Amino acid sequence: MEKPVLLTIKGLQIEGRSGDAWHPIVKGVDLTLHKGEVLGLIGESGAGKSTLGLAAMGFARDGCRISGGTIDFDGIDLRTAPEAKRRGLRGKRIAYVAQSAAASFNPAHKLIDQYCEGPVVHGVMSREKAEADAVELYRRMRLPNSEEIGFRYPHQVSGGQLQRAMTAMAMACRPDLIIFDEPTTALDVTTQIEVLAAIRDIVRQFGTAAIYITHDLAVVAQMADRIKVLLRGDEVEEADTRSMLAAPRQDYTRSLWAVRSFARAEQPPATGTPVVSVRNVTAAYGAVDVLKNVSFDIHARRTVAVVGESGSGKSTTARVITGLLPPRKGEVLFNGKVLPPNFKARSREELRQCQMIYQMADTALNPKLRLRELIGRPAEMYLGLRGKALETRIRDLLALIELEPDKYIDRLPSELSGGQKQRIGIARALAAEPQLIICDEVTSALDQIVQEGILKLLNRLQGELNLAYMFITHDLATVKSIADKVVVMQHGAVVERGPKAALFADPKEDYTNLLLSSVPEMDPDWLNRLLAARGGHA
Amino acid sequence: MTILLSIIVGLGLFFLVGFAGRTALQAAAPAHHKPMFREMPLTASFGLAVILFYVAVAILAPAIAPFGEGEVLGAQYLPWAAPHYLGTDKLGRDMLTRLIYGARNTVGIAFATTALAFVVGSVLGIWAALVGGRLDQFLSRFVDALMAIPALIFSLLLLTIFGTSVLTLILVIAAVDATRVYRLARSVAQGIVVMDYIEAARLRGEGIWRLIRREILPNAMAPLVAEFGLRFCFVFLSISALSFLGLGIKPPTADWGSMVRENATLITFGDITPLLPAGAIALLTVAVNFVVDWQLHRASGLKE
Amino acid sequence: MTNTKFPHGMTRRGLLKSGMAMTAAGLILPAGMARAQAEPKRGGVFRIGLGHGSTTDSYDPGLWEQLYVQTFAAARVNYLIEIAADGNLVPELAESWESADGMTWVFKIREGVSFHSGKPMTPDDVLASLNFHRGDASTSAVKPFFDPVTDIKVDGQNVVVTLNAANADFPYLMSDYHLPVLPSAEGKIDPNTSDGTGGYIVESYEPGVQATMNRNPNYWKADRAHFDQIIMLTILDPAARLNALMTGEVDLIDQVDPASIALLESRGVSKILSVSGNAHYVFPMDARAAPFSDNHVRLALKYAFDRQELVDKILAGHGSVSNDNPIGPANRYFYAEMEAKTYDPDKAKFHLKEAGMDKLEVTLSAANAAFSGAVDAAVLMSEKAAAAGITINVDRVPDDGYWDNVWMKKPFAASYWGGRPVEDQMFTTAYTSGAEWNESFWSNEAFDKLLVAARSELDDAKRREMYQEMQRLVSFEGSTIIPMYNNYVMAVANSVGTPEKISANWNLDGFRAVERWWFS
Amino acid sequence: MNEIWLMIGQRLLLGLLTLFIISVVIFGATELLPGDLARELLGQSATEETLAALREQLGLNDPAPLRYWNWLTGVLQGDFGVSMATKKPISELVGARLGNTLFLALYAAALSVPLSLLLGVLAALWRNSIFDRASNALALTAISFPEFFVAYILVLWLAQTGLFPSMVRITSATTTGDLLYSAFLPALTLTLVVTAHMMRMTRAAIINLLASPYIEMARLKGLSPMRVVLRHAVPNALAPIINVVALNLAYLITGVVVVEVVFVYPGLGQLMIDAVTNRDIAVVQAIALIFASAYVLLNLIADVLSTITNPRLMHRK
Repeated sequence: MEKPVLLTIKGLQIEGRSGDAWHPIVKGVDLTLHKGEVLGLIGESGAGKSTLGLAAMGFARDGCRISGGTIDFDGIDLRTAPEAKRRGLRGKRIAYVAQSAAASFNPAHKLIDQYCEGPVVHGVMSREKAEADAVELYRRMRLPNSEEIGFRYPHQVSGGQLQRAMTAMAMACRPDLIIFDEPTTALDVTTQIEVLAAIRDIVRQFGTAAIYITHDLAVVAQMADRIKVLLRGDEVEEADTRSMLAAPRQDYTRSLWAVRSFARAEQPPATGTPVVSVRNVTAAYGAVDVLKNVSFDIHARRTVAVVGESGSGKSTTARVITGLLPPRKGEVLFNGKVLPPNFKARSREELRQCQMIYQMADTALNPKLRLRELIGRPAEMYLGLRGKALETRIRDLLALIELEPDKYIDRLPSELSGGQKQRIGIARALAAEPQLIICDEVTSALDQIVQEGILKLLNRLQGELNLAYMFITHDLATVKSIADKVVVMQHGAVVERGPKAALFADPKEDYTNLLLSSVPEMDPDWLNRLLAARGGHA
Repeated sequence: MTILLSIIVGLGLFFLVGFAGRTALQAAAPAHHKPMFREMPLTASFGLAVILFYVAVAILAPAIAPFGEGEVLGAQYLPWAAPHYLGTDKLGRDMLTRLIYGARNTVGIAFATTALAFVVGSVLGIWAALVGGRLDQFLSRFVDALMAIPALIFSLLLLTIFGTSVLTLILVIAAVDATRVYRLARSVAQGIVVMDYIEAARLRGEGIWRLIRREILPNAMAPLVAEFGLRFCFVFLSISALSFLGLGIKPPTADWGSMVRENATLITFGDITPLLPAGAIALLTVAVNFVVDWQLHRASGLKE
Repeated sequence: MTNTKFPHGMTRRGLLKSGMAMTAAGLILPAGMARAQAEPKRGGVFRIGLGHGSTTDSYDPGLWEQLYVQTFAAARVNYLIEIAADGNLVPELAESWESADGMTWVFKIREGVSFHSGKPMTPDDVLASLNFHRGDASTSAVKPFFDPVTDIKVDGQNVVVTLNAANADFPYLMSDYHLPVLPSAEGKIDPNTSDGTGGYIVESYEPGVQATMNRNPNYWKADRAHFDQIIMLTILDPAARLNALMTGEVDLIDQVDPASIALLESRGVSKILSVSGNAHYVFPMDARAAPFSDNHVRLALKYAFDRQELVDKILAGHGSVSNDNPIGPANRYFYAEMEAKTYDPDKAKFHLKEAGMDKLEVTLSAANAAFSGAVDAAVLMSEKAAAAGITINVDRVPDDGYWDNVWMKKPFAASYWGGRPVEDQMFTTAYTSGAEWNESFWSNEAFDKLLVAARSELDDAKRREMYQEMQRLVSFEGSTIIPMYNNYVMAVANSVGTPEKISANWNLDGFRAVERWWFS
Repeated sequence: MNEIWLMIGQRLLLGLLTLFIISVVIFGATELLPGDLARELLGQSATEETLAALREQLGLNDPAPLRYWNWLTGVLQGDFGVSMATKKPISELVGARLGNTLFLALYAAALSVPLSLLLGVLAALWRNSIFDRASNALALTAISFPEFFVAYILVLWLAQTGLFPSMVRITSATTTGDLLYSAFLPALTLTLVVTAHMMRMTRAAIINLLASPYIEMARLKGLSPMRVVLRHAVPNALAPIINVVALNLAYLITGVVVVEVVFVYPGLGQLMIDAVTNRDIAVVQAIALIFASAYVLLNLIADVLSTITNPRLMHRK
């Protein structure tokens, strides 16, 4: 039985402005959503999914405009309706849950004040009633201390809880439609499960229709009734979830399904002096120990993945190795020699040997420098290259990271895509000709297909240049692809370590097990099974 | 009625100059800059046109001024009539000539002063933010102390001690201004030094000077430029306020700040002569800030 | 802004406050311009806005030095002798004075005069008031006056002053504004008292801001002090003073900016009082060193600028051309017929050639602290001198510290002298060899001899001849450029009445506007 | 809360350090000025003998470090000394003037702060509109005229027409009402001078936040633009706004010499110029310290307010 149609979008076109030119972001997409139905919108960055999601509210971000098509929400044409009318719908009949709850809650107001604002402004209920309602919804969202959590400020609440509070807030006026814009992307895997379960339950309880936007196929598989795949503003295909997963019709969809094909061949155990040896390191920020007795080795031509959730101390370990945070106890050896704990005391040669690639290429590359200088500077500084030799080296490096030198050498970072920026980060590290490269979540900010390319590139370079990698990540798929050895960290300590295959096959520690089992799988029933296995909900 | 009329005329001129400026700039700009000028708002093209006009006047002053800078030509306070199109000042010098030379002297001095204040203030401010610790504490306390002394009184003390040549004037105003720039530069740089690329540069073993010059300064330019626009104009006001206290630029050098002061009493009688140099300052202030606002807008737009 | 050196002495004061005030003396109307006035009328609140006054002003008569405190004093206190509007000495607290030999002076003190406190004024008060300025420990500015005084004593109702040498002009000294009669106790005055025998009693005083005084009901002068109340305000900014007068906040302002005189007059809300005196602006050149040691160089400079232009532009006509003559038209022996110097580049060139040069470059230091418009005057001179092959570089120096750092330190600078009624004083103070304030360091033997001789010459005609010769010497051989005499320019509300003759001795009717003027 | 007290304590100590530096700088600068108090008091008529007597009496013959030390120990015991020129206690000399200065500063602040916040918020709300551009251009024009010139123009328009007095006279009989009337023009002049800066900063601070996700969230909740700006942007823009307001208030206290002169307003600025002129170091020092304290305190208050209005600093996790 077909439920009544709630939202119909036809031939929607949205344009964005760059300078004084308008270029298309969404190029004529159709969409139909029935009451109580959850539609998954999936695609890589730049696919136009968020823009499309906002258009369903009759909203276009600053610098964007809806240039064609119709948006019909329950008989109201959102394109032609006056702004006041659209405003009356937003928050009341159509609500929005943003990607980062931490950024989307106003830091200046308490959660419950922000909760009550919508119902009160829209005249749905009184302030008192809204407060009582908030507590009820918080409880249903399985927020701890649901009675008082609303009286906290956003910064006093953890990310997973905020995301649930935001979903509760979206529910405040019992809308007909909620737009979820990547609601779990910023969360750790173990937290993500709780939030996914809570969202799914409440949407079902109230029979709310939803558009669930994400780039993560495994997640959308758990949430959506139907899936629509977008690519650069165009629809690729749409089908119900199970048939889409079982038999994608388009090549592009299939390529999305197949991203995890790359896996690094098993390597024999490394021997000899490790390139870097972390020995019993304990480090502290102020009086609080954030690393407790951490030890591990990394050999040449080997990749050690350091895995853990946020706050586990993986990045701190990198800071100890680079000398940014001198340890309180313990030491770092490089090729068997003790390194000075503070980088300021290290020689230029010692600095050169250990290079770092950062998670956010946006903040890791000086936005005002051209690639020539970004990549050339380490070569100039460490290797003394000048003039022609330097130019040749920069071009070689660009070629090495598969960017066309003539086209890119004089560009600014802002003129590159995310994946290209990350490649520049790699080239900058390579320019120093180091022995060790620390990769700090280098693929987390990238689309899956781009991730794939980066991982392959890193793998190839390791073989060619005899590099040791320390790979910091929270993404176990990445670990599976590239690691030789895995170090699992929690609360500043090493929980478990071992060769990749052994550790994945037979985790010894509970935490490792929890971590591994929390990674969503491309099976619509995975979440149900997991929750059942864990005994009820998370 | 007069006010209404002058507003209408003013607006008309504004659009005229804006359009003409934009068209001319577009025509003159090198090919890859053309788009920048095409999308330029009217305010910015107006500002740019005015600034270019001032610069042209400043450079060509000896060629276009009808008389010599300090030349005494006749009776004082002659009315607006040929050959003295804007009349004469209290010594019988041609007002138009003084205004034209004033552009050269005032804009030159203001630019030198502001540039100096910015070089010193921003380098020290960024340095303090970068190094932190005791150096930061020391510099910041010292600057705080200097800022707590009223600028006018502080300038007065310094000028009385060191004399009032143009050089000391530039140095003193720059020193006072540099404290303000320092504070801004420091707070902007504090936001930048936590970026990964600064960490990367430090880990690379870059020296302080390179960090300041290549890594931080280019990224701190937007707010600094905005401040530059205002500070640049405040220099005229400082000179004017100092001439109120009997210091300032030495005669017979023409300078708008001092010219406002010299003729200020006349405004009491509704004579608009003092409005000429004051208006010249105001027009430049507005023009500079229009351009600065536009540049800021562009900078923030590109970031998104 | 003024500051005496000697009685009726030069007035000066270096400081930024003069810059703030943008002082401008000037003059439009001839002295004592005839004005049909009704008889003085009693009553009204007379509000005065002056471009002088500082928070450091005090009641201490030894430190009085500018128009505000001088006028404030004239309202509160009396002196032994008053200088009348016509320049003659008239009795005030001294009923009469006499001397047989010019060395012993007997002042008969008026009886029946009381201080504001009710205490009768006695010769002992006079003695203590004079003694305050005598002696090593005295901090009085006029201490040097009393150097020749060997003794002061009370003799009945008389006060007897003994000098170490004859001085026929001694009574002039006793009219000096530093020498009020103040109440004494045990032979000493309290220098910080507001008490006096004058026409007004101080109600409140905030130095540098305002003073309020009410009429002394027991004032001993029946025909003076016509106002019920006087309010004196310090208004340093010239535009603010003008505004205060035009908006009716005050009834009298001093130092009207010459540029505004005509505009102010056209408003018709007030009238300009312009009093010509002997005050003059000067540019002394250091005669000790080259190039000014050569009189031809000095003459070249004297012919190289346009005096009338300075009078027109710096004084807006409120003054008159001076022929490098410190003796003014109000003086008895003024040499009006002296060959006038006009702007004559050729003559200047001729004198340069005589000095063996074909061009000259000098630096003229000026600040408006020297006199209002000094910098502009220097600029005008510089402009005109160019035609004579003379380059005058105008060095505008800070007002603050001008009299300490520039005056008598730089070889060519701006300066100012108040007028004085007695030729001898002018010459003695600033033109005799080695005099402390001989600002040009000029030394001329003939001049020095003449000056001494003239002092004892009794034949008026001969004396006139001698003083005129001295004026010629200063003018044509002296080392001081004196381009103009400046008027005292005041503006008053139309309702203010003044006597027909306004004193040219000092500003504000010899400071006595407060007791001589009235509301008509 | 304890953290705030700790911060206040720390900042007060730093403030004392600042005051100390200032006293040294000012003392040094006044020492370097040509001339001295004795000469200024006596004027040019002074002979060396009289000067010597006066210098001895004033204690000017001691070496400079000793005089500074004497002054400092006096201040540390709460004794700011007497004005060397007038022999009056400095507290008495400065007291009334300080009151006047604070009155004018508060008056101008009461006019300018609400005005500039209002204009700033409206300009941010209607950004790039005619209103925005016009208020921006007007504000820039207002600040590009010298203060005294603004004052003269206001006098021409508002005083010569008889609406307001052209100067301020404060006597013991002056009531607050009188003062509000007679000090209107100086307060208005100052308002014109400081409003532009505060307005521009308010606008910038708000616009800076408008790209934040929580602002988009607020808009997506269906809130009106006014409510979005007032309730969601302004509370988060408070820190920079408070700081710029504090900076301008400090200016209103310390930087108004010119306005004082033009309107004959007996404030501290004029007193300080007089004291500098007369080399009355004790008075210069006292006023410099008052100005500096005002500056330090206002900055401190701004920081405390910024902290209090920022829940992240007020309510720790």
